[in-house]
Amino acid sequence: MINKIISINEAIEKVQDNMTIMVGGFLANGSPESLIDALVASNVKNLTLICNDTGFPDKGVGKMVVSKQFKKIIASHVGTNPETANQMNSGTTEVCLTPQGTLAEKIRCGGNGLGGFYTPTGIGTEAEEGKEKKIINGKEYIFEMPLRADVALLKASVVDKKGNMVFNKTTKNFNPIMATAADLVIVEAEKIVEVGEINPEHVMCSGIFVDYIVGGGK
Amino acid sequence: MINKIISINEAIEKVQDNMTIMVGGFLANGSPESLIDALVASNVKNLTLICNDTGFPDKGVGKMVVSKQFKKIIASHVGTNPETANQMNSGTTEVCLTPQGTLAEKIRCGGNGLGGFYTPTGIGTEAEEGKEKKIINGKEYIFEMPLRADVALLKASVVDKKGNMVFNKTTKNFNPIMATAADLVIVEAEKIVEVGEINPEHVMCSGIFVDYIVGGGK
Amino acid sequence: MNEKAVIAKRVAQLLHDGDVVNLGIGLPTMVANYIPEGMDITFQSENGFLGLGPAPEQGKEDCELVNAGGIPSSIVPGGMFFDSATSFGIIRGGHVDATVLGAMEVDEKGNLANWKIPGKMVPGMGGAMDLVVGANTVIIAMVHTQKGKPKILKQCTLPLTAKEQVNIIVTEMALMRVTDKGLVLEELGPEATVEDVIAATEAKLIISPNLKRFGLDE
Amino acid sequence: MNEKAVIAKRVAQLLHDGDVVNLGIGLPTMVANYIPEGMDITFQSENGFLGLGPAPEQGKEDCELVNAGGIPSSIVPGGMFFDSATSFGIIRGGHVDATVLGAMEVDEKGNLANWKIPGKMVPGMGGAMDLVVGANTVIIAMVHTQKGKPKILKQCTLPLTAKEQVNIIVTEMALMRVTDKGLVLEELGPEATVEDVIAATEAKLIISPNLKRFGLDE
Repeated sequence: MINKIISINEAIEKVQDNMTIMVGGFLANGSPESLIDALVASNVKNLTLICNDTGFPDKGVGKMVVSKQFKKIIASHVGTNPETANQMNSGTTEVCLTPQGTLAEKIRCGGNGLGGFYTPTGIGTEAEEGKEKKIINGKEYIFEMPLRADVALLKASVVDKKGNMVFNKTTKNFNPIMATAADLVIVEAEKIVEVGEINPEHVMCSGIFVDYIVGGGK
Repeated sequence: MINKIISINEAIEKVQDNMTIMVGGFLANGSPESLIDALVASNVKNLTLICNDTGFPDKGVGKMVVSKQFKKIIASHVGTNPETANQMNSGTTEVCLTPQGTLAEKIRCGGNGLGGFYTPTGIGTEAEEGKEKKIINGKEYIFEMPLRADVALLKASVVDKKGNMVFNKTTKNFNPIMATAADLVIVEAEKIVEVGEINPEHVMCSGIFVDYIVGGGK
Repeated sequence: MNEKAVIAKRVAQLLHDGDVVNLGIGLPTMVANYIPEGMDITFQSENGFLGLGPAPEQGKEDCELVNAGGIPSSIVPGGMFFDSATSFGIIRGGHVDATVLGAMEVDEKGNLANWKIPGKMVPGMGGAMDLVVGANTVIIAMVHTQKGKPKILKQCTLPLTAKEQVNIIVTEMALMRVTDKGLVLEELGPEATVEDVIAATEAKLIISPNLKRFGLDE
Repeated sequence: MNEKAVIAKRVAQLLHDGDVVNLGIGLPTMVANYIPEGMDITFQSENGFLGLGPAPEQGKEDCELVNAGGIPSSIVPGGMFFDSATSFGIIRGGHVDATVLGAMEVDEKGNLANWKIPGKMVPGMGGAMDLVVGANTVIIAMVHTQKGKPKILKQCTLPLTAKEQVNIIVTEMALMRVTDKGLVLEELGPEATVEDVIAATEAKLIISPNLKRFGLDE
């Protein structure tokens, strides 16, 4: 069996300048805080972030916003982190706001080999600007494209050595869909267990998506 | 709490002539055999079936094929039931063959409020005939529309009184996606338990999709 | 009863036994406190669960069980957790019976603006655009005016959250329904007169022939 | 070794440690018996699980744990179950490294026909169209000829399963690779000569300068 467990330093070396990263979590709930802390301590910069939101200045990916590591942010909500608004207003960071359901579906689309989808969300709003529209069965829809990243950084509660994941309660959110949609997937595990310790009926996301596992998740 | 439990006779009365029904199962594994038996015994006819396959002459929806209850069948595979081929060849039943992944995604699409999606599956084959195509990021895709039914007939291993479902092993297949894509959803339960008996982390499909529960599943 | 309690109680009365409901942050969350005895409502939290329960006792918070505002929460028996794509599939797919949200502006056509004040505040739409398009009934719950200025307008001036999706507006002064003919004043709050409501509303109001007062003691 | 065992063993050697592999019904399932010692392969079964294991002992079959052919199966430690939309998301999303299928016809451009003989047999494509488009490497494993007639053609005559998706063809006589320049004969089976292969093949074969014999004892 291939050993997927690496150190946190080995993990963050996979994230390089100008890459696009996806980070799991919803208002930092279910975010890989140890990986984020290590990235803040690193010099990596000019990243594009795909995340539900930009967390808080002291929690989740918000810490990387404060340390100015993103040139572009694709998120559904940035209101809990004033630093994101500062960088957006000063023009140092490009912020693309996307409806939450559309963001989740774009990521699933990218991970599932689909070319795009039509959603009714955002019709008649700024969210439709510049996008193709189509009337299907008498109703108007917006065409949305798949979204993928170079690296996905996830957090799971229990991970077996093959990378099979269990997420505790509301920490699931974007983690399992991002697992499918990046060229390289790194999961921060709160607890690493042997293969077979997780009941196959209770695995929430397969280890086939996971390239590397980092222990010591908080 | 609304009582969702009804008798099998009450359940099959919801299925009326000319309706479109979805039936869970994959080669009859995870199919609601009791509901199917009751429908065979009923006089309902001219139904449109949406199912992965047509099972076997003596197992799964195949029994309803034998009793000539379908005017149209949408499935990915009918090779295990010679009666389907007979009816297709004699022109008494229209059979629309759809790639399995496309069928699953069309049902999910119908249940998730999306207007359609683009898949690469079937490009250059009969599956693309009559369908819009689009080149996205240099690759060719087929446009597929959502699929919904009047009634979905599902099978679950454990169901609580709100309709929350657990599917044993490979009986999951099309059941949880069909739960989202019909106007009326009836689940045949092998075992009915009280609300709260299923750990919320282990519920596989929510009871909010379920209108009626029938006991006595095999 | 203070004005927010009046609004929350009247909104709660609009729900039906068995409904699935999503409550926005702020005033709408108060609706949960006024669900009539014996009515079974399932609350959906778009960050990933069904069965949102009351806030936990102080000291018993679980930081991995939070609502869409990131606030520690609880799950009731019969609930379940899911990822963000599933969560918005539920919302967009019409499986949420009602969503209750606040508004910066709402107009007589049912347009809603609650996510952006250009040049001033751009928090992002989060899940609001999906919720307003996806939920079967969209209820706006808010104080009637903002610092004495009307929020119920002939036409929204701020960027829209959704076009023509609002069904009912409930304030401390009135219950209004968006219809093909315009905005109908159906009920008056405990202390308001028709003249008060007209004076506090920019939108043209059609006075219902069956105009009555909130029945908060029912 | 009989000819089917020769094919299965040579195909097994094409796989890589850590691969996710889907094996079609029939001859391809035999590949699982020849995985080299120490190589960790995860088998995907499109009816809804990862970690397909060997057939259970007689009398220990679980009718709710079957493979995509409906045959009682087993799950190995580290596996998991999922619904059909997830299953084909895995397949279409490029998360299956290799798929091994049989063919009625395959041609020098990599076209494949294995789902329909018009007017004679129309079983349906099942999951084959998705598998062939989605898997990173498509391996055809089949006996070289059908009753002495070539199955490896200049151009398929039957309705296609997929256009230009086949990468490697393994028969008891040869291993051939589909390239931009045409079909390259890279290896000979234990008993075949180049002349034998050419005589049994309608497609034009490019003989590799590095032509060698199957190394089945490695």
